[in-house]
Amino acid sequence: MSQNSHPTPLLYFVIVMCLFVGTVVTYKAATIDMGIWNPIVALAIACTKAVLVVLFFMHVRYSDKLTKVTVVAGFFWLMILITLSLSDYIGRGFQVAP
Amino acid sequence: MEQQKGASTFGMWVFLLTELMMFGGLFASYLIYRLKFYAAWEAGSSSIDVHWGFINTLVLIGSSFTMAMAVWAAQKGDKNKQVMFLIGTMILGAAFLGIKGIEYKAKYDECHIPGHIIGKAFNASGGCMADGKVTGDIAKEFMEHQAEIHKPVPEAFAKQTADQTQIFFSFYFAMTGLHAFHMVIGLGLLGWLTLRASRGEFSGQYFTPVELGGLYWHFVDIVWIFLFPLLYLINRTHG
Amino acid sequence: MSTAATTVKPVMPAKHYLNDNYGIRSWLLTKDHKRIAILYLCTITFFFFLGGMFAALIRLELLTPEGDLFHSDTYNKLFTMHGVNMIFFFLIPSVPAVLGNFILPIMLGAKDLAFPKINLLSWYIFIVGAGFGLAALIGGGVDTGWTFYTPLSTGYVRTPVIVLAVGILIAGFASIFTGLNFIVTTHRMRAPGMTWGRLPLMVWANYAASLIMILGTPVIAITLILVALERGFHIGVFDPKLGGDPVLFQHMFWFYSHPAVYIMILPGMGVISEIVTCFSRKRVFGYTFIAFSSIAIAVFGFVVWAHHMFVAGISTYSALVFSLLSFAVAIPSAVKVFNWTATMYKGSVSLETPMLYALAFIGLFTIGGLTGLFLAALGTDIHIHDTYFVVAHFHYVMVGGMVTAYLGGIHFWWPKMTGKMYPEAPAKLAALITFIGFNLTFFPQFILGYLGMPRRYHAYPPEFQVLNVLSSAGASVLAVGFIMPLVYFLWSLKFGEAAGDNPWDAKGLEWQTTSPPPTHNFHEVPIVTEDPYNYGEEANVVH
Amino acid sequence: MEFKLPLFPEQASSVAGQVDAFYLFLVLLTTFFSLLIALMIVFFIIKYRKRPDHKAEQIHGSTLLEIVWTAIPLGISMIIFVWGAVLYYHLQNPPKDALEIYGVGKQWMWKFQHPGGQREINTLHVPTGRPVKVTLISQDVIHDFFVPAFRIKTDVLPNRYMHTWFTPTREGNYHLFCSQYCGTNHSGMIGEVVVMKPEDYAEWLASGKAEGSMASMGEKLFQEFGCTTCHRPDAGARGPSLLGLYGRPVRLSDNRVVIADDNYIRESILNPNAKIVSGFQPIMPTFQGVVSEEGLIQITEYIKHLSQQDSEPLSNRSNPAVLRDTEVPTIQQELKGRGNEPAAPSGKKP
Repeated sequence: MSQNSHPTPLLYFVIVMCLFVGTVVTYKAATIDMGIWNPIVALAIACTKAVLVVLFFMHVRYSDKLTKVTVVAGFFWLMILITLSLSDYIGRGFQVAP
Repeated sequence: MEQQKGASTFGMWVFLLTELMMFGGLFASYLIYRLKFYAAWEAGSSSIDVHWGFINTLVLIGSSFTMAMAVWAAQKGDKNKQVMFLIGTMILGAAFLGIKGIEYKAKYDECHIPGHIIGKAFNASGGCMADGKVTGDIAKEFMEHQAEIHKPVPEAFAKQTADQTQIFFSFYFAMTGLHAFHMVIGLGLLGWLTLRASRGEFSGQYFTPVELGGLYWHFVDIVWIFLFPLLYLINRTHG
Repeated sequence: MSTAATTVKPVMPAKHYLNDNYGIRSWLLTKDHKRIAILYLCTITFFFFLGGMFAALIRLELLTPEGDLFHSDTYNKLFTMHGVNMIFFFLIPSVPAVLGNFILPIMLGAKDLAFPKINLLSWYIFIVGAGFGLAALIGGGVDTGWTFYTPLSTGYVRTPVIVLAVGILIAGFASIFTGLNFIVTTHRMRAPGMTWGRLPLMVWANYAASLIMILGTPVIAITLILVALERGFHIGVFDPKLGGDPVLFQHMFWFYSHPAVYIMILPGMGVISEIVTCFSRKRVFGYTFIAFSSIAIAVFGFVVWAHHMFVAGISTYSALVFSLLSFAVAIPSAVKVFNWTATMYKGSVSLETPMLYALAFIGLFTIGGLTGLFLAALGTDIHIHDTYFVVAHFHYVMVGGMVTAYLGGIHFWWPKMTGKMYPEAPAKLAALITFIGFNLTFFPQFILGYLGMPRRYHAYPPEFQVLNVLSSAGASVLAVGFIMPLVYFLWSLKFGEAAGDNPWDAKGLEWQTTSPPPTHNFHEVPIVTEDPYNYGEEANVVH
Repeated sequence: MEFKLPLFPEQASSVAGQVDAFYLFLVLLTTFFSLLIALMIVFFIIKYRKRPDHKAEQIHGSTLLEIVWTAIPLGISMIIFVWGAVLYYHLQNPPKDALEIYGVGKQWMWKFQHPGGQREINTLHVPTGRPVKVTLISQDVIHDFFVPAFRIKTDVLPNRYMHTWFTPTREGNYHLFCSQYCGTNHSGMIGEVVVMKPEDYAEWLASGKAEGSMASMGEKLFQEFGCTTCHRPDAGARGPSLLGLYGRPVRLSDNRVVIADDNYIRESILNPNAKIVSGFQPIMPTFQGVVSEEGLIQITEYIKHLSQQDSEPLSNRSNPAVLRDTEVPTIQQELKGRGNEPAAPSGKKP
């Protein structure tokens, strides 16, 4: 990563403001009854915030391909763990009684 | 030197992958149980003070900002700003842990610590005595809450749900505890970085340790960004 | 270069990593990956023989059906401590932390691993973890089985489970740091000209295993923390009485512990690729396919864990998915076996000791791998799950595969590590004894398993006795085969002949430096200009 | 020491032959490939042994060969997968007319109870020629019910019913093993399955001292715990009627549909409000710690009995919760339905 491509304090400030707004929005969204959508909205906002942190605060946007692949690999493996173990529990609900 | 720096940064990323999977094990178990014991999750989550969690989220995001600025200052070779931002990050980090402590203390007073840790047994239905008054009766709160929003539930159901919040609290403490443990380590790292920075060890050419500390700190921040909605905001629609 | 080495009697180099400096401090504070490898070698050799001793006692008990030698509690502790010692304190660090640590940086043309201090730290962490393991042993031993299934481990047994769990947790971090070091080193520390397509297959295999170490180990770490908390403080996580689900523990446990068998076997496969090419004097057959099959095994290895749980109460749907995926992981293993065999085709094969071990590996791993199909297939798994069939399959892969590869690797690189040659005749004999003893020990267990003898049985119905006696007899032969190398390796340190830089006339950067190598591995940074396994460059190359 | 060297366990159930056939197929496959590799290795060692006049011929590889030896194992393993999956599916789904026996595992013994109420410990009597479904639960740790002669096995979990089934075909006494490690006396947790002619079995049942059938014991408990006060088959009942409930789909208050099987009934007794039947209030108290595992089994058996007695359960209008088979939504419909309406009490999603 070369120096000139690093983000500026202004950009950091914009990001942190986005994160603050995101936090407030999550908090407010949780008080509105959206049924099944509540956790989805909450997680979607959390993911967006996390992506902002990863891309800018952690400089992944300005990093080489290897770092990007590493980050993606991490989330890929996390998803393997979560989806495959969760699928067993959800799958038990699909079982047809004899 | 360039190769070594690249190696360190990449090494940190690989380490963060490990950390991610460590939290991942907890997240996966958390999600499975959340499906299974939704009512208990709701009741347990509602008994935590969401305001502290909200403030803590802002505090930690703020600390991530100061950390990013510290890396920026290090890169610029500005020693004073760098030390200032590092200290700012430490103060915010310490504030986070302090607030976490207040929350833990409240849970301790309410007998919401699962199992038999530190002398008090878990008790979520019927409440427990603290300072001469009964607190932490999740069963009662749950009944009132349900009566308000859906339909009344019988005491037996509320009691059972309250008992099941023990699993929720196991995860609450395991997840926030592991996170807080990372924060403590992070604070130690920051202290060390501040010391080195004040000695003027970092420059625009060499600031890898600050950068690595930053990566670690941001990762801890990301974990909290997920913990906040998952633990505090399960059902706040009528709180 | 090789002609000179064979005609002139080789001598030890004047200065190398072993005589660079002396004293206990120079070893305990070393940052030299080669010395750390030697430290690991000593440590895990201790645990290998400790675990082997437990195995011997187990086989002794099973000579008679009545279970009259030990109390059942003692027997349960024996197989638990055998499993824990062998898996966490021997197999997982064996090839990566010993052979990989020693050879990987040299193969890459680097002067050390990327983070030498972390490498040393990893050994110390391992020692602390192993210390906890020994403490649990001295504190009476643990009787949960190495799988720590809840709620037995959290609420029922009265042995120091927490101490052992903490030991494994700590040792896990040692393996994480080794993996981290390997990955970064492979990416960042390659010598000029060492492209990915020129990496020795040993590096590919260790790289793949490292992926599993860093991605899988943390999950078992957190799972063991939860088990320890649940046991220590009665918090509800897996305990059915508190609403928890013991099957969830199994998911989290096997998420690591299944890929963990690939941590154990993959580096072994790397060793075999090196040995087979060297003693066939030939390029490896299908380099790309062997390299990528390692990565494929590492990735697929993560999505098959629930095949340990087909009868444990997972949904039918999950069972089908995991069975299908389990077959997927069999394919890259098969590809490797075919490629190794094809490598010998039209080669110039000689049977030095490392090659004997490598050939034994291919044969035994084939049997071990194919019997894995019985367990991945749902219909047969129901019958043979948790029987001696599983025990036999596992040992065919882990002992017949991994330990054999490890021994082969040690023989292969012993001249490089010590500068001394081991005596060839007793080594060949030991390889033969190991092969015979191994098959005698574990083949009867396949039959026992299909007959229905459950694993972890202290006493058994008398009709199983004949096969058990055969197995115990084999174990005593196997023990001889394992003790012999210990003796002649120690002997060779003092009396062995100087090996010379390249006693096998092998390719690869590690053979271009002296034996033993200097502290910084190379006197000057090597520049790589040719493919790996460029044997017989003078011969006509068929594409 | 008796010198016997059997290679196969006895075949005493209808599936034993099928499993053995599959096993033999795998054995032949394994033998073939192991020998193939071994012979190739031996052949290469001899043919291409190192000799002064012989030089290795350098070959890089062959993509065609790689494809061949990727595709062939892949094809073979898919055959194995399908064969194994079909067998598994068969073993997972007991026939409806099976004789139902309940078992409880505890450290370190097996307790069984027959529908007629006869109990036995570490021995299980079953008749030939009839499918037998064994429903199992553990009182403490995980056990495993394993009868090698029947080629069946299932883990026995502490928190939910597991079942397995078999059709015994040959009389005799067979081993019953616990094959999931369960503590100190794991290897002592063994028993015997006695397979008898149906008439002998009937005689054995008759000779057994039972205080009453399981269902009648369950009925007694049902009265004792006052379940009948709410679970009545009339319109004003506070609890859903249990007539004709067993094995049928039930619509819950959050619009999910579940099958009223053993685990559902068990959960509804111990954790009554986990699944509230549509149209009813969550008012039932828990019976956690009040009813023993055996008691739960007996009550379940009684509820099952209720469905068998009532020939036309679905015409019972006071029982709106039980759906007809045609009313059961498919998974797709269900998922669609869940997305459209806000599920009560709130989105049950992670």
